[in-house]
Amino acid sequence: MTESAGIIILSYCGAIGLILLGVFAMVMYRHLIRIIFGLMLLEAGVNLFLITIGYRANAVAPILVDGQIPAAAMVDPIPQAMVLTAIVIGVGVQALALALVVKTYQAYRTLDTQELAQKLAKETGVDIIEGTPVYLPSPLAAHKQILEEKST
Amino acid sequence: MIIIGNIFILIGTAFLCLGALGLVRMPDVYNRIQAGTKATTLGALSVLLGVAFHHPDWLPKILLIALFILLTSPVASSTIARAANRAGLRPFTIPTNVSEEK
Amino acid sequence: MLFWVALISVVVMLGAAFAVLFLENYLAATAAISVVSLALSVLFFVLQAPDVALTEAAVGAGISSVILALTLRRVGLWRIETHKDKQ
Amino acid sequence: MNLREISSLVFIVWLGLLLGAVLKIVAYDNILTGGVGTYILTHAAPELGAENIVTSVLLAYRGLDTLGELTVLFVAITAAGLVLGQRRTDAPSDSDAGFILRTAANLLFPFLIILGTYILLQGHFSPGGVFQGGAILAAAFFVPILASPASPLHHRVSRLVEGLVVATFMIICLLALFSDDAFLALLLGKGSVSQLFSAYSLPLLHIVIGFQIGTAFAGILARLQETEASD
Repeated sequence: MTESAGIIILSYCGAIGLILLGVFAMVMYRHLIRIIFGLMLLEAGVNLFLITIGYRANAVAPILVDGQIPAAAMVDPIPQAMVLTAIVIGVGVQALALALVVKTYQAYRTLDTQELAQKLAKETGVDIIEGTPVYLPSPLAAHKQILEEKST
Repeated sequence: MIIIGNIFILIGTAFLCLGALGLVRMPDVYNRIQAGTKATTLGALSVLLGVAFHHPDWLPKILLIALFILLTSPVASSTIARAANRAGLRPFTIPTNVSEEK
Repeated sequence: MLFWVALISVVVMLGAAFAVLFLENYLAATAAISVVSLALSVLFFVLQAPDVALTEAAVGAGISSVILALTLRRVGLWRIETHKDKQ
Repeated sequence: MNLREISSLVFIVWLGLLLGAVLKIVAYDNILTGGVGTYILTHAAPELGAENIVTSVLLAYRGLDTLGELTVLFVAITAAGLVLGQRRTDAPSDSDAGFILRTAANLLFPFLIILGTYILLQGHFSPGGVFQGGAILAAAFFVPILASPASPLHHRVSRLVEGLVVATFMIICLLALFSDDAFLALLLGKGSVSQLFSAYSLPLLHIVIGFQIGTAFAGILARLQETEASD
């Protein structure tokens, strides 16, 4: 087995590990910040996966030296360009998610999803029980309900 | 030239390893700053010197990087120490009964 | 040679990712996610993608961690563990 | 251990098996022989005069994608700023960060600006480019805020810079539309390879997009820092 094949296997294993850890954090934890940690890990794993797909054995980086195309093969530049944009987009999405987390904390004083569900159930009168399909109230009905509660 | 550069890089990595070890082994924040900043600064500068022996034409860039490290590293350590002090962390002291036994 | 660099960075990356999930302190988890980004940028360099490595080190390890840390301060999870003297 | 957690674990195991199957079908010693990647690798340098092929894919071949990406980033950051709200004037700001950090921040600021602009400008012939340089510019504008929280980032100025920069970008694209016959086509000459003024208008686009990303990130960092004590 050559060195390049070892590098490819290692980075695929790293990418798969990061993706699985991210999915694990996103589905098993109840704290919103932990879920965002999982999102970041998942995103890093997917980026590594894409870069590894573009990697070729014994190739060099897609940058010319002194204007000459090097003798060795070069790696695929298109996944690299896509990942470059994906990293920056990921930070933008993360900033938006964290801003929503801050607003949630200001409104409900908690970040635990179960406590949030209880508080929401108390507010809207609709139970959201963990483990069963979630039936969110339609916004119009919930609004009407809140108006009725306020009037009574 | 290459051998001198290799020696400097080896010294630098040894200092970096000692800094990392100190970061794990030291008892409290202030001692860890001591290990993590001084040893790491010296190690990084030594590695840069070794690289300068390897590639003499990179000297201006290496000088700039060394300037950056010399400017930021002490500031970072002093800021961490100030933040730790304001967060109320007391410096590590040997408990009195132990020191009496010695 | 490059294989060993890749091996070390993958091990550091996965170890830090485990630490992100199982550390109690949120500030420590933020530091661990920064370590994940740094190891990932080393791995990108091994995979012949220096542009992506630079971006990951600057954006992923720098700005993203600062955004997370500022948010932790906003939601009241900014806790430094105080050292308790064991008498 | 309820039903949801069990099904989640089963899903994770299934996902791991699915992704692990990639290891069986990957060809370990293949060399790229066809497709878009090979075309770009052989044609980018003669066509564009840019040595860094990733950057030329980013801004020349897939320039429209980058425009859409900038739009997504702009919308995400603007929405985050809207959600976080304005700074309250009665909010108690942080105390001073100390003499050492302030002096160092004043010393560092021009260095960081120069470093960011350098990484922006040399993006078309060596590693570097819009996103790296933009991130460093954002850090450069955030360091003084950390050092002295009492003097905040002027959001009006940053918004002005952002608007000017986006307008310049659109003007470059539209000039291409009127002179050539394609939106986002490249202007100016090809120049000689690995010179600063080469590769058509890539350096110009680098500066423009880099400043846009820098102001966007600096704006969201300052917003998070400023509105801190307002809850």
